[in-house]
Amino acid sequence: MSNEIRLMKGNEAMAEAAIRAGCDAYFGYPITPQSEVLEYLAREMPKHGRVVLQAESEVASINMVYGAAGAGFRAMTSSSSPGISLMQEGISYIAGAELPCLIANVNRAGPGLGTIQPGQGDYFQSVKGGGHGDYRLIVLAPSSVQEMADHVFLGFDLADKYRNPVMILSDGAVGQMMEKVEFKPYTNPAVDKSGWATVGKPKDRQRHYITSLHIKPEKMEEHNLHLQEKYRRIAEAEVRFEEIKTADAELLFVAYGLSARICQKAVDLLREAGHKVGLLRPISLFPFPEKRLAQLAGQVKQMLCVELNAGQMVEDVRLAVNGKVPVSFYGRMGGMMPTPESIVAHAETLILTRHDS
Amino acid sequence: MSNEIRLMKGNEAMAEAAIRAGCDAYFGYPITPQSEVLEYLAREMPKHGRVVLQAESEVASINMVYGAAGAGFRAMTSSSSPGISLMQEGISYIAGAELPCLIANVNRAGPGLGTIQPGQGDYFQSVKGGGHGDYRLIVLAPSSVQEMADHVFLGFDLADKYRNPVMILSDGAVGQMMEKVEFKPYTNPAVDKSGWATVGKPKDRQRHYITSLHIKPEKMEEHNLHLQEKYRRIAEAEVRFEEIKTADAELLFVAYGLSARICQKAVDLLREAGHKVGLLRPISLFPFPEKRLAQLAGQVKQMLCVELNAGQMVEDVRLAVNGKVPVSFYGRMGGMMPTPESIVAHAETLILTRHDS
Amino acid sequence: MYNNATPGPSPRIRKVKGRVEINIQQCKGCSLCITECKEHALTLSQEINKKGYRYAIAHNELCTGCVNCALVCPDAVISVYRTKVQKTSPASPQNIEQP
Amino acid sequence: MYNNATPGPSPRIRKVKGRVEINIQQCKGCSLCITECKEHALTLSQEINKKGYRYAIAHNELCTGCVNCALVCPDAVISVYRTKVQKTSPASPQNIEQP
Amino acid sequence: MTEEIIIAGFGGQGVLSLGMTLAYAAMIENKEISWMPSYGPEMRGGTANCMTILSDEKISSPIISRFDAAIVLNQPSMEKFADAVKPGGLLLYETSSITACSKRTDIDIVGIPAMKKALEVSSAKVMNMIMLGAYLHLRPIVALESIMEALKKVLPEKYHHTLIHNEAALMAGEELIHTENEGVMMVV
Amino acid sequence: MTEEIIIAGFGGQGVLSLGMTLAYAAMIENKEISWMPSYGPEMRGGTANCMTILSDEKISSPIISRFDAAIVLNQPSMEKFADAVKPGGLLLYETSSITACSKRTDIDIVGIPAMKKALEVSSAKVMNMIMLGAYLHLRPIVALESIMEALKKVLPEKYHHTLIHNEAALMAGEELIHTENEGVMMVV
Amino acid sequence: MILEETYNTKTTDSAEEVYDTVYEPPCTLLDTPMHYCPGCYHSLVHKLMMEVVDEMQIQEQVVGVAPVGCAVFAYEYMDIDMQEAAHGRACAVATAVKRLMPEKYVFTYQGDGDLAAIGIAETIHAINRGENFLIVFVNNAVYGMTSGQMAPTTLPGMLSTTTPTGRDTSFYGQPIKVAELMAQLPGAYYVTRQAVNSANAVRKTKKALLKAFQYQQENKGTCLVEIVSNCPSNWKMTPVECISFINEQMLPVFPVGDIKVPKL
Amino acid sequence: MILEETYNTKTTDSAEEVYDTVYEPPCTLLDTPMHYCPGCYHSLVHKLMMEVVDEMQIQEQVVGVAPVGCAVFAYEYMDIDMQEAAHGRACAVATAVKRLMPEKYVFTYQGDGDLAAIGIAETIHAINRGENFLIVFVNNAVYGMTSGQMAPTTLPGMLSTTTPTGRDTSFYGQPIKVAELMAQLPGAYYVTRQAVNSANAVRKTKKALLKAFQYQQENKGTCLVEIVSNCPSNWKMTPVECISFINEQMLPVFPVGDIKVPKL
Ligand SMILES: Cc1ncc(C[n+]2csc(CCOP(=O)(O)OP(=O)(O)O)c2C)c(N)n1
Ligand SMILES: Cc1ncc(C[n+]2csc(CCOP(=O)(O)OP(=O)(O)O)c2C)c(N)n1
Ligand code: SF4
Ligand code: SF4
Ligand code: SF4
Ligand code: SF4
Ligand code: SF4
Ligand code: SF4
Ligand SMILES: [Mg+2]
Ligand SMILES: [Mg+2]
Repeated sequence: MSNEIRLMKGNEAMAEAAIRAGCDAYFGYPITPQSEVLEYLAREMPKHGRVVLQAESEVASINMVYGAAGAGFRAMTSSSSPGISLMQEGISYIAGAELPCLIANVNRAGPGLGTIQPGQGDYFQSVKGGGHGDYRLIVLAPSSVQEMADHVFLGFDLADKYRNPVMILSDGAVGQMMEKVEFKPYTNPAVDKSGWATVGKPKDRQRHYITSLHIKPEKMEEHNLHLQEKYRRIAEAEVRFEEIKTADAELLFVAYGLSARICQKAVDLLREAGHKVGLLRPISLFPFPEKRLAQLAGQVKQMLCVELNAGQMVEDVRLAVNGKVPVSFYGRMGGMMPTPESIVAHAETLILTRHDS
Repeated sequence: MSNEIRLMKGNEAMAEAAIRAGCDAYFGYPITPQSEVLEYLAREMPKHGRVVLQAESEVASINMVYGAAGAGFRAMTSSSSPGISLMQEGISYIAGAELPCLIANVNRAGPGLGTIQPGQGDYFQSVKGGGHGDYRLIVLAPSSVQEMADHVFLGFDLADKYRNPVMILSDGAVGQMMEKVEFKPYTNPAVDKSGWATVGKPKDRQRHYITSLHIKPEKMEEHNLHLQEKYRRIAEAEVRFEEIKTADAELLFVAYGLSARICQKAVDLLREAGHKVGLLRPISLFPFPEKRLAQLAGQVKQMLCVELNAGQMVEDVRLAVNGKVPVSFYGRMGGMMPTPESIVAHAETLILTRHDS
Repeated sequence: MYNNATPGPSPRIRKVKGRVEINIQQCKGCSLCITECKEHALTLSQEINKKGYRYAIAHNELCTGCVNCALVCPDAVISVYRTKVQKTSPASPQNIEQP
Repeated sequence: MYNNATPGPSPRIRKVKGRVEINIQQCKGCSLCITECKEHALTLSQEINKKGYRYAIAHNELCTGCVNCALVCPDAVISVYRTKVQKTSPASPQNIEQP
Repeated sequence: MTEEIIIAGFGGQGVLSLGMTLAYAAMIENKEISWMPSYGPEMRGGTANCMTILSDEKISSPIISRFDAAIVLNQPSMEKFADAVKPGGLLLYETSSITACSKRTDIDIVGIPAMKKALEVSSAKVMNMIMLGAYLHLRPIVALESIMEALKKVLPEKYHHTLIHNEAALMAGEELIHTENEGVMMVV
Repeated sequence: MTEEIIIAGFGGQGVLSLGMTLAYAAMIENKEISWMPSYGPEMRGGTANCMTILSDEKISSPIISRFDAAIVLNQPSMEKFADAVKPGGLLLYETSSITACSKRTDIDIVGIPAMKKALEVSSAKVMNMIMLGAYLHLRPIVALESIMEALKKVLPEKYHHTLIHNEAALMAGEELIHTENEGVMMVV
Repeated sequence: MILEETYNTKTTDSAEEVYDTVYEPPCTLLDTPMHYCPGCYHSLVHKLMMEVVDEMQIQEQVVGVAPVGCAVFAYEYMDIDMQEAAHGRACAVATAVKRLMPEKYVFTYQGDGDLAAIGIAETIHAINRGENFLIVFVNNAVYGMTSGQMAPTTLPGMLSTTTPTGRDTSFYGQPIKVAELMAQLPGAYYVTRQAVNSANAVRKTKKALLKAFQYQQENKGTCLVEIVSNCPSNWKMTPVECISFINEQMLPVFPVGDIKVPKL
Repeated sequence: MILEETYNTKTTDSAEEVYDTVYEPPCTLLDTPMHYCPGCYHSLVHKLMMEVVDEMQIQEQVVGVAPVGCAVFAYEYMDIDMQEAAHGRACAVATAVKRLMPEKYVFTYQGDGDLAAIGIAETIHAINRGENFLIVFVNNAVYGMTSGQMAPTTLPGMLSTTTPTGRDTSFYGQPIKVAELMAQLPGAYYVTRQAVNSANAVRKTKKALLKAFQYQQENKGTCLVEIVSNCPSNWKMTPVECISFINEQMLPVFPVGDIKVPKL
């Protein structure tokens, strides 16, 4: 396949990328605003001889992913906020059993049934662990349809590399909007799973079993330490972010996904007005670009997080800068969108206030 | 009932307190290490004409709590880590619909099936929101059997006061251990729920409905703002913590629940050895005693968080002190317990290092 | 407003006379009532209401008040009234002698 | 070790002879095998094994090798062997002529 | 060049496909595109809209609150979006669906009887193409050929026989501007 | 006074109720108590233990790693806990269940044939009470009367007729120390 | 031209005659226009439910539980106290409501995705316990609200957005016959399947609902009224076309009639 | 005195005779001592499963799914590839495993709490889809692992820690007859209920398991083998007492026998 440019919805791009990434199995349950993923794959996967199944619930979906991943296959599910909440036990199991897989959350605004409009209220859930116990998902935050596709490839690769579940945390807008997307040829690094996958035990090897159970505390702690060590390695190697006009920035926006796109426009408008502003867009939410933020804290005068929630990632930004510069927050909720203009206004007030003091 | 002292397991104390707090309904599903709550109530509730039901799952339990709370009754469930993960959708709904209720998590060590031994790995889940969307539970962290009982009374009262779900976050050790517990006479403040409870609509009032759905973003944001304002009020009024020997402390332990008890012993041992150490024990995890910690950051030289996890509350401590003093972390996982001696050793190294530098 | 674009067949002789009222602004033009009316007393308007739907209109001279249309109207926008054709009703298309 | 604390009834004449082996360290003394053995060839020890259980012991002279005990042994600690009583087996309690 | 457009109307009026056709045409012309639909059950009987941005540069925010052009097909959309048109921008609307029009004087307001015309050309279904034709005449941001190419992508194969009706509608839309709006100064 | 005790053995040996009886007795004497059992399915066939702390002061950590006294009823527990007894502490064990005993010399090690005695007194079920009697003789931290009171709470009503056997067992335990361990220096 | 008046009441008759009201929408059905698609039977069933509530005069004693599905807004239309349950959990919610207020009439209103896919566990267990409430099960063989995915009740071969070539029973199994399955449970007291695609069917359905509420009053256990419904939008048919689709395709698989009736 | 030797092999016979092996534990059952309580039938069923695997020589082709319940450690004893599923989700896990490797033999092993309480949705849907695997359902009428709470299959009047005065059917309904209920689903191909409380019962159960695996090979759909089991610890009986409890109390409610057999 040579590079191919298509106009697609974010959800469709994710689905198409899954096929191209060699996703062996997709299990999902409809929910707005991401049902297109299941629908696209229901149409296309059978043509490739892959498994696609509409499950009876999100609980079933995530446990099917567990089964498929445990047998060594590239498996994926997707849902949106309430459905992702239902998966938390399963996600914790998958993390505990170290199964590589991809989970996409096309975030809508909550809590509860909420609304189907875009939101970023699931940051904490995705990044800090909505399920029980100490575990980490690798969390990728696409901000364009192109990245919706790219992160599927990246996500599967990282999942396999670390035997760890990867979450793509996007939102209803990125899922529903259409943009151009380019599919580059991809080769699956085909990580060897024959050392642990449950495919039937030949005579010449020990049996394989997939479990997250370690009833003895000594064993459980050992396993936990092993997991933490893995997370440390991930934090070392897999931080991803984008910087826009940060070189001389005095005010730094920090935003991911859709809100980063809106901030980008605000940066343009503020630069036009002569303000030195820049944007750091975390692409991986775990691992978080904390080192880079700590560095930038030595350069900029202040930071402003813009999120579609009540203030979640801002905590990680504050943790990263550890008091070095003030970090403020601007957010909208419930599917409401901050306009670039409102962000500009907010930033201008901040710049003025800092100037005065 | 005059004060009554009994020797009880933490789980039993919680159950007995629920009865005395006028809990109308308990719904739960067995899971170690908290099945005693259900068992105790299955035995005792019917004698008081209250509703107790073993549900078919934790998902059902939490949604039964929703139903009972929505009809204006004091309702409760309890579970342990994997079961609590399954409740995340329901919890988000309850928070969104602003239903007062009590949820107890007798934390065991995860992730996944993990082990049944005590852990504090569910801090993030409880405090930051394991479910989707922006919501907050009021989180209470008992560190003794006495508090297991006390927090039930407190929890129900706070829940009713703020129309908000309250979580008691304890762990397997506090749930299983026996200590003396004193039951003081209690009067239910009996908050008036007739303005919203669904009990059948008389002719002379508008219908009541319980929902977390606000399909229009404007409405949803309005609702979110209302929730955030409520959380702000809670953060203002309901912070609870205990301080032990902090007056002249140079090293401050921060720990909650079981690990606070162990730290307390370490404080005693360190004081005996002439070290100025103290302990701040957050009793409410949300709201978090951030103001007091910020104050103490002006006094102590450093802080040390001790948790039965990979480091979760430590983030809130760091956020509170905002870089003013170093905050280190010492934790054990998987049901393993730090011994007071090991904490002492760890603290002594820290004290030495700080001294040297 | 009465719209006679699609008149039904001519009324038959009957003992009861019906009358339906339709809340045309809430009618969604689904036509279920029309299908159900064996008297062909209902048709769909050419005009659209505020919601953008063509709405049902009654040809009450054909109506027997059988209620079927109201029963199947999902949006509960039809009310049905009935009168026995005993008293002479002057403006009625047919004046029928009582049996 | 053979323990004859609870001897069964005396052996009957039969054509096949059985023999069971019991992994007594893994036996949990549940007695299901004992109940199932219609020949009363199994009893429970007075001693306990390393796990603290009284364990099953075989009185193989009574055993017909019917396998029932092994089938119902949950912990799979019984193996059963059988021989036809054709050859003279000197130490066998009964020497029976072949029919 | 960057054109930020809102297209809004009732669910069944072809609002989304109007925007999508524009988006595909822009892709054919190697432009950057972002097409953001409203979505969800409120579309049922309610209103639908899509924000469509075409640009020669990379597009930052796909969500915008001020528009270079608004194409509105029903009254609620007129009320919601008329004020969001940037000064000097274009407000194009369908006259039979909209009774009360914005009174702004700092933008170009153009109303056309697209529904009537659609019924003339073939059927109500091509009303959106009439609007598109009119719009493109006022704002020739993509070529008509690109639109025709695009339609092939937007329409499922089995409806390709209707391409001809769509083309006719596009033309008719252009025409309408010529004939009915000669007085209006265009700020293309 | 603070006494930190570990009591450990097989699941069925009455380990938990031994500790619980102590705890109740301490409550009757208005002491502070913390009783922390091991729990969970590994108890099945495996070992059970409880950490029991009695004190005149408020108890900080209910989880302890060093003990004033250990009462051990099986071999695995001997191996697990013998070294955790504080120097000068007491290690009391049941001789018929434990073949290999700790070789420590800095603690008091006392072995008694509680099982044999229990069968003499009434049945294997009171073995734990024999141990308790012996322990209390060595460490009289609560009065025997309090223990008898406590037993009424620990035993369900329907077993109250066995109280007499338990009392006998407690006495027999005390006795055993007198007769069999006269040579041992007690550090009470 | 858009019509501005509200009532189409004019007749060619003069209005002097004395007319008796023979049908008026139930009082407990609020005047709010329902958001359902034209011809959707959800609205019709809402109306019926409220007719029953009116007739039994139990507005003050009834508490309903709405699902997640197109009927999620049921509480916007029914002038009674209601709770909106999480997707599939209506029976758990209703269990609590009813156990705490056994004297009230409680019902759930659920779609096929809600009740038979994600919520089948809660449904079965509630029925098995014999919870004394009414389950109104609106079976339209599709996920309406999320725009047309396969439901557990989607017919063999039927198109949906997730079965683009039709439901393949070798892949997804046969449609679940909810009423028949649930009737197996001893806790189920009265189980019936009805339709609403004709005036007569509507009459029968209403009778079934009335009966179910009466049984609830008598504390008999769970009643389940399955209603074969439609979804013009996702079936991609006009409401009128749906009538015959129901008769010809749905009813052969989901035959109407009582499935479990009280033994007298 | 504790015995130190491992085998009780001595007999009063001299060992000169030639003995044929008539029963040896299956090779695929690992030598690890099982953690189950003495006399618990979980161990017995494990053994039977492995006998079947041995006999069919399918060790290389079989993938098992363990539940959460006392059998959670099944993978410690069975020398085959296994996955440990979350509580109640074994059928979802098995669905994925089997769909991805249709040529493998897949089975779930589940308790009554796991399968019939929390996991009934996954079970029903897997069976309804006719997933081509075997469900081994070990029904001991109680939650064993969590120490004796009521299960969906707890008998009327039976004591449990959550029904301290016995299961009150007016409160908790009748025990769910899983086999009968699941047999209603068209996707179920072979459904049988067996016991293991006698050597003969064991023989029959093994035959049922063998048959089920053969059907799986023939791609027939879901097979469910319910096994009426015991729980000496929580029933508070000796294993031997359990035998008659099963005969007298369990089997009348859960009769053994085939419930759904292939039509030939
Ligand atoms: C946990 C969760 N999963 C999925 C959804 C999305 N969802 C909303 S309604 C629905 C299905 C509705 O179908 P049905 O119950 O048949 O009702 P209908 O709309 O057909 O009446 C789904 C899957 C959700 N809101 N929550
Ligand atoms: C989500 C969740 N809920 C509850 C539990 C606790 N739990 C473990 S096993 C079990 C029930 C086991 O009963 P059953 O399935 O009948 O198996 P048995 O032990 O009787 O063989 C429960 C409730 C859990 N581990 N996870
Ligand atoms: S009441 Fe009967 S006759 Fe009259 S319009 Fe309605 S269906 Fe037709
Ligand atoms: S059934 Fe009701 S909504 Fe439908 S066309 Fe007739 S009056 Fe209108
Ligand atoms: S094989 Fe038969 S006869 Fe021999 S011991 Fe076993 S049950 Fe008894
Ligand atoms: S059945 Fe097995 S485990 Fe039980 S007593 Fe007999 S040999 Fe021992
Ligand atoms: S989508 Fe279907 S079920 Fe939903 S309102 Fe429309 S027609 Fe009714
Ligand atoms: S608790 Fe019951 S089911 Fe579990 S191992 Fe023991 S006897 Fe078996
Ligand atoms: Mg439906
Ligand atoms: Mg069980």
